[in-house]
Amino acid sequence: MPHWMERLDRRWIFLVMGLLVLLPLLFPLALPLVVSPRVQGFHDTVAKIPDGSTVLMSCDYDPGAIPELVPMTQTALRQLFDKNCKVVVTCLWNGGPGLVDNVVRSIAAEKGKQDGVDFVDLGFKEGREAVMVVMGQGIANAFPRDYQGKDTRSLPIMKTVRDYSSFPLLVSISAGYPGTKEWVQQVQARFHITMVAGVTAVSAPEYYPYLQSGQLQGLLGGMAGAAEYEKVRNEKGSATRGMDAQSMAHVFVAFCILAGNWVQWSKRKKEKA
Amino acid sequence: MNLGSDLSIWIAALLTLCIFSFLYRDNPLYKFAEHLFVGVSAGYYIVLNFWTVIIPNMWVPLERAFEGRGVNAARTGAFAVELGDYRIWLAVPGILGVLLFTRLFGRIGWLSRWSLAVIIGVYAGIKTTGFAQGDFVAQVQGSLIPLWTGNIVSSLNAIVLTVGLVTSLLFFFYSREHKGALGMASRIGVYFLMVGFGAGYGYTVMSRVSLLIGRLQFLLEKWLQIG
Amino acid sequence: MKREIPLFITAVVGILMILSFFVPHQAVSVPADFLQQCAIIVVAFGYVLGGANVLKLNADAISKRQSGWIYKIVLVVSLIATVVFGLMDGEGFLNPGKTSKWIYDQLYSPMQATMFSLLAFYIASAAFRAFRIRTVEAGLLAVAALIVMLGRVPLGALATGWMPPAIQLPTIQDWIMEWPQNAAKRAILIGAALGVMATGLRVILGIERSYLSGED
Amino acid sequence: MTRLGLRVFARLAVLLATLATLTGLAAVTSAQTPDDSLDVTAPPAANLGPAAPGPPLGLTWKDVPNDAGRALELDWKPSPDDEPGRPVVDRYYLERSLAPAGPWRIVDSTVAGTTTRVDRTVQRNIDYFYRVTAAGPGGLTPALSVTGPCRASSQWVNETRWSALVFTVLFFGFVLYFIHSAQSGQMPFVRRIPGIDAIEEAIGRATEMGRSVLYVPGILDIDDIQTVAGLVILENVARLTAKYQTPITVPVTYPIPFTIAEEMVKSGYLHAGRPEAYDPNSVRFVSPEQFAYTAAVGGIMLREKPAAHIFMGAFYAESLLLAETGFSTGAIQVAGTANVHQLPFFVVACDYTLIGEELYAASAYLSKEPKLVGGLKGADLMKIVIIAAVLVGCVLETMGINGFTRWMQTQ
Repeated sequence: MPHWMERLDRRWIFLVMGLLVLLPLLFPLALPLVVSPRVQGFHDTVAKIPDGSTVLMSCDYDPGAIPELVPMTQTALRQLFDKNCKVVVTCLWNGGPGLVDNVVRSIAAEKGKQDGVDFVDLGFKEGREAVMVVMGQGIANAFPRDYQGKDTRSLPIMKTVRDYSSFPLLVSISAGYPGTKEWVQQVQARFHITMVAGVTAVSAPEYYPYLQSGQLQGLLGGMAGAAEYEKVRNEKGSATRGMDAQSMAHVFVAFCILAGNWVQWSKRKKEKA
Repeated sequence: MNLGSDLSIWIAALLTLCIFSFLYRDNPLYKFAEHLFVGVSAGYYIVLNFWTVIIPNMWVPLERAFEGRGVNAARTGAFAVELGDYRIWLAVPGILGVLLFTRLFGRIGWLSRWSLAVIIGVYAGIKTTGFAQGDFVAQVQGSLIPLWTGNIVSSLNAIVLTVGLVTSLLFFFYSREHKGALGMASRIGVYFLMVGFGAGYGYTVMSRVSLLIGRLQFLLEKWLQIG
Repeated sequence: MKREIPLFITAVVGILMILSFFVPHQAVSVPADFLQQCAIIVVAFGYVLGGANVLKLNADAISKRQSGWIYKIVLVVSLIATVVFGLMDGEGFLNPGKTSKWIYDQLYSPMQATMFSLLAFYIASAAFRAFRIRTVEAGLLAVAALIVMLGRVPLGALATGWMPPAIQLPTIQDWIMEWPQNAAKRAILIGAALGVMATGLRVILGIERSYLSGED
Repeated sequence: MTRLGLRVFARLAVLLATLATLTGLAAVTSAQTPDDSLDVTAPPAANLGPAAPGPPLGLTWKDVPNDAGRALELDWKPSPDDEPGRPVVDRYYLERSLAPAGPWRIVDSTVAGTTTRVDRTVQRNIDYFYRVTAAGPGGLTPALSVTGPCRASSQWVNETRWSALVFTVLFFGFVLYFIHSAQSGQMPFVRRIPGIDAIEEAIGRATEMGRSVLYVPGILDIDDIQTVAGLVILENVARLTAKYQTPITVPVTYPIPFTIAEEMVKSGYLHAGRPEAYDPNSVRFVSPEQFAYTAAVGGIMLREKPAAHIFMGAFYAESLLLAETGFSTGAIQVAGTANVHQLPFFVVACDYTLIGEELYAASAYLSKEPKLVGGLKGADLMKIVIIAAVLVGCVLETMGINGFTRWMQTQ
């Protein structure tokens, strides 16, 4: 039993962890990704809606979730724009509106989409579930002005948008409360709108009950979900690039659990002896 | 190596490094970044709430109400209340909001309890019914599933779910000692809970690592412009 | 009077809110909606008060030259600057080109993400130093954690790719999430809901009044 | 977890912020549009070319139930020319008027093939008239008849929520009954909770080793019920440490819990009959800032080397750091929290962990406070009801009877 392992300075562990994440980012291994059924479900559900329809996308997160949720937001927007779908974007997290706007605008620019016609960012509204309820009475009632302060009702994209019945699909990308759970409870359950979700890994376990009950048609969980989605779409985004590092880090944490227990165990054995 | 010239990215990158320096040990750079973060986030929440709540939800409607109009311009009168259109009454939350500040002045601080009472009452009520519907009735309802589906695998899964739910609930049962059959059941319940916690642990690891990847990607791609 | 009136307000407001969930009639739903609006607005004032409090505490610490006072100056200055720029920027304070947007993008956002990414390191060291498998329970937790961690990344799929699909790591991972994990999650959700409802009832009826504690 | 930045706020802000975060509420202005104006593109003018579609028929209306008279549901039969693949009908326009003869305003439109719409722009107790018009490349054809008067009214009961009402009333009944019976002296039985024994054992060991006990009552303010539970348990822990003459250290985050913690420790020593042994230095106010607090507690663990660490209350990301540092000092650790995300870290690094509700149960068990015991017993009885409902429901579902499940579905 190597003595040094018992009194290992934890900064060595920090260093290994840092290197295991850093090196695969510099020198990618390109480990093959396997697409899970939930991610395939997300993609297929989006693929199934009629081309050219208008979709509601709620991006409820803040900077803490950038690496997990921004890649899936981007890929979902690309898939929708490629189908000529129009996208109405909202945000219910107070740390997020600026971030979400950057993402939406950059993908729109990439796909040559026009603000107010092909997409609109309605920005942030405080009020959580209540905003969802009010949107049921009219999207523009909850968001009289868009992110840039324009009158929502006057935008061309809003001509065909009234309430939830105007959308064949609701995409919820969320990092916690308020988010996917509330969209299911307040909107999906009441208006029976088809819904898919992308969430952070921490919160992903909570949504399995909804997948099982069929309230969600697909789920992207964390960066792994985002990477698999990129794979289905044949994109090489930041999530795909991060997956090698993710693999390494997971293996390292697993190793730490086993090694740590081995150390404890052999220490006890020695004490007994 | 081609260093990015943008000052903004440099600032963000250096702050990121300042925070990472804490891993080595606590130091003035970390302390600086930490206090900066605390100040900025406190300020950000104030500004955000000012511009997205206090102004549009209270100030603007109140202004209109004093002109005798409301959200619904067709109905006149400063007191003409309808759903979502509260006119002069919006002065009430304004007053309650100001009362909160009595806390800063010791002797009349008790006045802030009136505002607190409204908030607590509203949230207690909403939470009670919200959880009753969303987490209690809805989850019980979602657990009412056929135990025999005609397919042995999916039937077994349904039984696992039902047994897991019932035994886990029995673990949180306090009116009897956990002995005999109840002891057995609660033991199985603990096993289910532990598997659940294990899954939670795994996904938490995943999220934290993703965040780290995100920060390193930022440093490499945006700042150092590698890859 | 200092306690009775707040208790009475809480009771009336709380009962009305519960009622409004079951009674859609405007006699109940309109006042309930109004009270919700009130709560939101008062909470927004609370953020301002919180900021004022932070300033007061830190100004005290600075004037008394408490340890680390120099950092507290950083805090106070950054808070005031964020608020001042935010108010000057006006309603569209987060639009591109505004100072507030810059503060958000270059200060708030990277620092928030980095603070939480520190936890990745601590998780690794805690896994090594403080993850004991000495009971059946901890063993189950560890096994589930290992399967989920490895089953969710490409390496896990690669390592077990040669096995029959039913026992590959990603499949087991999915099964754990879908069934046992789901059962446990539900039991906890239901238990928590009962706890919240019981607390809500006690608060509304004035049996639970710890929130009123403190100076009279 | 994203709200962590907020913990730096002083007491009240956190109180409010936490509440807002946990519960969330509305601040949206829901404007009604009574003047019937709605931004729908005007129907295209008829032009020469393809033939106009045949008229839609059979427009019927229904007051949308379970609301405050804000919506009417309208259904119609499609135009005979509305067939998939035939480009005769594009869409339908739903028009509304206050009189059977008009003037008509478009309130909504649907794509071809859709023959139902809910008009959410009505006001209650006003008579409206509706007609539906088919539109296509060949022009517009209004329905041959007008429907009305239609009137939206408000209801007193939301009938889709009976199940929630029944369960809520039942549960509240249980809780109030048990509180009442506990207050009138009939203290119901609560089983012993193993975690409590673990605490006593830990204090015993600290005494043997001549070292102190560290008690952490969570990092939230008093408005969080977990903090209250943690402080209730603290009183009993203090009683034990007084009995064993073992010093206790209690670092606290917020001012109010700090004063309460002082009271609790004092009263613990008083109850143990050793008020003179109370050390005013044992309860320490540290900082409401999450990581500053964590660093301070870690410092206590490493410098003062308490032999027992007890964590009872609300914990967030710091659970990992506290449990790890504590573990490395070799102390006995007992934890309890209802924050589910943090439980795995406590379970693996502590000798005993109170899971979720057990924290509240422990405080009820120790305090014998009627309001806490009553709530606990009410929840217990409710769990029996739930288990029965789940089992009965599963059997019914297996037999193909879905009535119960449907009744449980709320909107």
